[in-house]
Amino acid sequence: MNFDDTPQEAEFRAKARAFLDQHLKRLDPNAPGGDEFERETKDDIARAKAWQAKKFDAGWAVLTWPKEFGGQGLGRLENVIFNQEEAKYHTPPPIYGIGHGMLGPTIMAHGTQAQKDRFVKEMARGQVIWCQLFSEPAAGSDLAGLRTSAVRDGNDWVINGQKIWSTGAHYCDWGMIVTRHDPNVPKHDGLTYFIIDMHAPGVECRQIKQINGGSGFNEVFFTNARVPDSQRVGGIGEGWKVSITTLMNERVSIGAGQGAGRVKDLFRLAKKVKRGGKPAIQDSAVRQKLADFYITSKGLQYTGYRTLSAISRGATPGPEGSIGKAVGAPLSQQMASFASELQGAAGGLLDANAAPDASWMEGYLASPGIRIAGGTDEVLRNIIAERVLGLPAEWRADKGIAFRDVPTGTAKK
Amino acid sequence: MNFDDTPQEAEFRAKARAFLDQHLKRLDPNAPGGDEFERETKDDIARAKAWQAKKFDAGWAVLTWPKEFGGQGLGRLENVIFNQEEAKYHTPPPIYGIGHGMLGPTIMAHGTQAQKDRFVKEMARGQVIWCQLFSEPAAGSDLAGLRTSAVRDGNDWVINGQKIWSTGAHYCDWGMIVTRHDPNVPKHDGLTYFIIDMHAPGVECRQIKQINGGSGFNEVFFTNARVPDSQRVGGIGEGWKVSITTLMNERVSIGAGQGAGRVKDLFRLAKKVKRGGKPAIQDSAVRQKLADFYITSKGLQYTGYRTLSAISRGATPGPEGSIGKAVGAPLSQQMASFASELQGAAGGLLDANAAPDASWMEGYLASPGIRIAGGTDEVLRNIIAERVLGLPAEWRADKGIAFRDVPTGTAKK
Amino acid sequence: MNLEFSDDQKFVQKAARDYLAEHSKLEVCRKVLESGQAYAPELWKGVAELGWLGTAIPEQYGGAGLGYLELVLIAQELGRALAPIPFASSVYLCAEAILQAGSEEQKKKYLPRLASGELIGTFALAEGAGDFNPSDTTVTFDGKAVTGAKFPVPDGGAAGIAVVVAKEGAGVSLVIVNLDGAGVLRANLAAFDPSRPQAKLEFKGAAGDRLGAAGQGAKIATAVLDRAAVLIGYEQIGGAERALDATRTYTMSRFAFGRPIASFQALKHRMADVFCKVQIAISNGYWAAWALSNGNSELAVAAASTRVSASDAFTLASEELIQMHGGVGYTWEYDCHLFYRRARALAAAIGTPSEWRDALVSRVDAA
Amino acid sequence: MNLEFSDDQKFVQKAARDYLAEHSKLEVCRKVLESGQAYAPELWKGVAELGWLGTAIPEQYGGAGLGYLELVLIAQELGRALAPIPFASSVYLCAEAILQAGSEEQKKKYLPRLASGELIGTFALAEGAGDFNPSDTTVTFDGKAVTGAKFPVPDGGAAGIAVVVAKEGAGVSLVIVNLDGAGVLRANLAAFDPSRPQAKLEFKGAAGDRLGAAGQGAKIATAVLDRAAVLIGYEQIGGAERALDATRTYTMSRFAFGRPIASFQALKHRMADVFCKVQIAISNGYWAAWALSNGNSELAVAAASTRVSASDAFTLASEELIQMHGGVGYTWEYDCHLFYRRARALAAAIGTPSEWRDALVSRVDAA
Repeated sequence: MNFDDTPQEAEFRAKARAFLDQHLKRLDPNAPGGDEFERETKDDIARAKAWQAKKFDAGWAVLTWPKEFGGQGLGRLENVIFNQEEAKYHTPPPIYGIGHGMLGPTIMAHGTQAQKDRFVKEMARGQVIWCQLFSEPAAGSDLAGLRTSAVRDGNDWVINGQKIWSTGAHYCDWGMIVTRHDPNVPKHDGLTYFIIDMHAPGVECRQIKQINGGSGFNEVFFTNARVPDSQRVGGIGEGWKVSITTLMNERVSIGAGQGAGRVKDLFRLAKKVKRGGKPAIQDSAVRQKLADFYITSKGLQYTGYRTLSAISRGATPGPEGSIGKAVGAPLSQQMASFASELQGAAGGLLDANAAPDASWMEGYLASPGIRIAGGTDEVLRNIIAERVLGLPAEWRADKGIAFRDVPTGTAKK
Repeated sequence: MNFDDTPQEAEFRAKARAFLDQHLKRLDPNAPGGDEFERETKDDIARAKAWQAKKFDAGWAVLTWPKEFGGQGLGRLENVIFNQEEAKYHTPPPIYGIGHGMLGPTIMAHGTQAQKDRFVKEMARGQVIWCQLFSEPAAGSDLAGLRTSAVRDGNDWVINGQKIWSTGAHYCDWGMIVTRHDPNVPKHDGLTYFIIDMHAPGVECRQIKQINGGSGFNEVFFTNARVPDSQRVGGIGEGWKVSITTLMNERVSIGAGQGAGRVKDLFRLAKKVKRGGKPAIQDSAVRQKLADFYITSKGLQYTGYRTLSAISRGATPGPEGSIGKAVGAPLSQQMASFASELQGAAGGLLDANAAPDASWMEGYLASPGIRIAGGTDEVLRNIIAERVLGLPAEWRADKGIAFRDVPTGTAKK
Repeated sequence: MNLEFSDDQKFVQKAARDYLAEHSKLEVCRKVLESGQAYAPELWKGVAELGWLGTAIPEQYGGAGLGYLELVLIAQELGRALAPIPFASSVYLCAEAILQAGSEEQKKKYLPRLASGELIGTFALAEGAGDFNPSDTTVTFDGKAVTGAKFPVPDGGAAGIAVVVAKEGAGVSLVIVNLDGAGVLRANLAAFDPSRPQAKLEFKGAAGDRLGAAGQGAKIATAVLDRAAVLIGYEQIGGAERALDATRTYTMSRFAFGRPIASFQALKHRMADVFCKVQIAISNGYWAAWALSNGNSELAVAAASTRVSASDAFTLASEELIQMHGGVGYTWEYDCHLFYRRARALAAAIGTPSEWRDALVSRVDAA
Repeated sequence: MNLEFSDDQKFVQKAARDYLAEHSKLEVCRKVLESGQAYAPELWKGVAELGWLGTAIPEQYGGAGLGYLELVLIAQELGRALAPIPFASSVYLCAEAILQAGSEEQKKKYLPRLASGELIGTFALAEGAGDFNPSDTTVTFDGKAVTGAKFPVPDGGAAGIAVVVAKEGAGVSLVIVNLDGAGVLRANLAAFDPSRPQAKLEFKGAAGDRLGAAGQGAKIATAVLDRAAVLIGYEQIGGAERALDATRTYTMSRFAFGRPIASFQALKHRMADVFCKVQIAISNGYWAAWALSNGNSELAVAAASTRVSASDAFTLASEELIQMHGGVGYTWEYDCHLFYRRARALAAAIGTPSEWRDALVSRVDAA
């Protein structure tokens, strides 16, 4: 049991910092972090690509990937150490999480050699960007209920339908999409997975405006978009199996991602604003809340580290990764709500000049998305209940029947 | 809109108080209430019977019942006013709630004229006491899953099986029991309801010791106990319909019963114990909790009054009555838990001489029972969701199949 | 005891609901939110013509001379409709302050114009962040002129007059300031709920007309805020009821795994919890409305109970509204965020729930 | 970074679990609870012979000279078994106090007998209700004798010695008192969890042997309580894990409406919430165990985090254990209440979670 770096880890951390110091400006540790809007300008994207190229060329990109695919063959631990250090600097917006965290590993696991050679190393250097095309208007938590169709036509597949919640699709070059090639079999059996060119004819992106004004997500429409069979990932009808790989990796990245959150900023705010004439941090009720937020955040951070520690010793990432988001997402809303109330009447503002820290109100507007995107609170609780605690699965109205016969309620509407 | 008594109500309240002053000793309003153990001694029962007879003879018993059945034909409002006043005096333990609140009304609604004449007025005067025989070890929240059998034999029915959670059965003279006369039809259709003599051969009570040391509940075993068909309430197979009448009345009495709880005592305790060197009531965190408890308690009290007010204007008691218990039961546990923690190390005691107010720790031991008895938190939320909000019912594995074929998991055990 | 509104009062509510269902659809709220308008002028004109603004103002001051039991029900419907108008600022706060403390002359001067809607009023209390105690004010009144800054001030951009909490000598007084007069600078602030705008008011020797006796400002302000807490509480209750109703409707029509998601027990139980919270708020609201309408001394406690329970109910209902909608609930296009914004805005107005909880304990303890 | 216990440490835990599964079945806890015994003597003898009492005591004082990473895992198993023995009082509190502050002579005199189990020790801190700050003590020590009353004192009936927090002149000192000596009156108190008895100790000039320097008592007490918070936290974690496991097992086998009740989503989600709370506690526990085992300064914060999260987890898990059992969970016959009692007893020991929350904020702020 050791929470500190081993000598090797410390050395690696120092090397990473040396590299980062060369290229980036350090953040002011006392400046509040704040939730960023998902608003990537063309310029942001260009800067992100430039930084990724620098990292790649210097051997600091996709550290956990095998060398043959442009990685460094390092463990998740080193990767986390590098991310911890990089987070202390001003960087361009992170736009590679999905490609490097989820899609690349999926191709490495299920792709053909040709696909690996063609796509993975290119993805690593990040001069082309990838998005995920999974959710649909009628298939959110029930992902396998998706309807976007793929019909075989010679050496191609013809894609029709609509995807939604595709992060960054509007600036992406490639996407990975799950489709339904056969509605006449039970829903999990009729799915097939492809790599698709986002610039191909018949592919159209429309950004979705979020309640916080951001628009990082897209609707993507497919109208007779053609994909060569050579871009099929996994066998026909194996789409669900391949998707699970993608999603498991999502869970790991998110699981590790959440954690300590913004508790420091909250303490800072509690010193700045007054309650009952004194700094709020001296108020007993405020202190009880601060303590709970601190303890839960620390607990999540170290829960993530425990998973990491196990993985770095060869364990395979399990459903425990869900805890980070199951607890962290609602926590982010509770903290933002509390921090807004701490600001009194100013908690009803989004005005950085009039409120002590408007980023909390921005955060309160952003937090509902955190509780929904990438697995809702409800889905994560189901995963913990069924896959960790082994409780019986929910009764299924759609089990063992042809997808086309699954009740949709559309008649009712 | 008027929260005060009308002149008529005020006059009635004064009359009630006058009567009570004659016969009872007033409670000290500043003495903490505390949760009573369900421990009715023979002597308690005798005193309760004597007091009930006094009330009956003076015209203050079962106020809402029709005069023909020994009541006064008054409204629920007057009844509540009398109960409010009676609660300010030292009284014997209340042992008539089930008979007068639930069973009497059931006989009045579904009984034969002969049954009404024979039983109801006698019940009103309270020299014989009645209990309810519904729940079974394998039929709690799923009451209709009960197995106690009733087999026709000439003019009698022969009862075999076990009931549980029968309040006061060990000192009761009569009981009302739901039985299964036919396991070959769907579960709700095979039930029949009887009045049974608790002193009859083949009826045996065993008190259940609760975690708080009390033992107000009983297991009741039936071994070839005979009930004449003349004591059947409602038709053969109408047992469920009749039971619903009983349970609806339960909900009303409980719904109105919960409410303001012990908030006053909690404020008193918060003045007595210290937090951070000052009386706890001056501690900001304590104050936030006190306020929430006060507000919820008041809200419950007035929610009960709203129902009452509607009923007194002719509305029929609806499922809204469930709110009182759905919120009040967990609230009682939260308050007891908080009050125990307020007492610091002494909160780990049940010692009235060493703790400022041990009744809160007694209450913490009693509160789990409140959350379970007479409808669990879960059942009440289902009722509100389905019967008030009209949300779809839970999928049913036992629907439309013969009771004997309903999965029980016993194979699994 | 009678815990019901009269048929006449229910009729007023029904009429209000019907009118708003037609003239204050959510598009109206959305339009103000997206356009940066100060409020919806047609709607304001409409409710003025219906006499709602003067519901509780005596007839001799141009009001309808109805009572607070009517006004709370109108408030509940305005809340249900998320009406984007300065009703709370002008009616619950400004007009109430003048009714409570105004001289005959002030009542004659202001109330008719507030009742007709030609004049919009507000109440300038807060001075930046944290909780705020009137006696901490840094704004000063020298008997003639007001100096200092107030923010955020609800509807401070649209209002023609503001009742300002200011130091006068050692004490605190309320002062009526003409916001269109000299020495007043206004700046709009970015509001969490742009359909209910907020502004910063800077007074540089602006002419002031004292409201009530000198040094009585804190006392009067407390009385005004208690009354506003009940009325705003009913707006929150109306908003919470509608949010729950919208959650119910959506989850019954949205299918996943071949079932309406409303059939999943976890969602059912949470909707039941929201329902209970709303009912608790309504019951406290009845109590407070009764105390308000007949000047009962229980108002102090009942108002605080309503303020807290209604804030909590609307906050929870609006959070669950988005959560149970899933992804679409997080889109600008869907209306969920209108409720989420309004819930936060109303909870931040006239003192936070935490402050009211603290006050409630003092009041119960004193009672 | 390595957030795992070593194989040797895991072996110690496995051995402890196996031993307790056989020798500390719940009947053993129930027997003490129902009989009014002070503790289970055979079990005490057993764990003493296995050397658990001296796990973290150096060999020269008769201990096993293992470390705190071993001791926390033993604590977790004792908590899982609801072991009815004065382990916490004697090992986490009394022995730790002497290890931290004792003179060589005191260590030689007491630690071997505490390690062998022939002597049971405890820590006398509380003086009645409310939170308790050592410097508020009304018990006095004049350099020779101790006077005043302490209650509740865990295992005060069974203990042979107590480390007493007392005023000495202007300051606070710790004093070792022989409870079998003259001038000590003991009275058993009715405990919420009779399997962990509580007593009142009255000192009437009882002979005292100062532990640590005069006036350093508060400082030493804080250090001792931090260490005990970690160890008791692991007992709470063990209890919470078992309560959740028992909830899971029962709800899978109990059928209603033709389904195991564990298939009802409301229960599933609540069990998931309990699981998350337990994991949060475990993760904080790892942090604190590491800090404790290598004397890291983060212990102050980590101990408070563990104390609060482990108390919350066990409380919730034991409440849900009863609730999801339904009626039978409320019977004396079923074992649910053993967990419910232990959870409350441990949350009430060594300062309430609220006090620790408050302390945590000061410590984080100072860090």
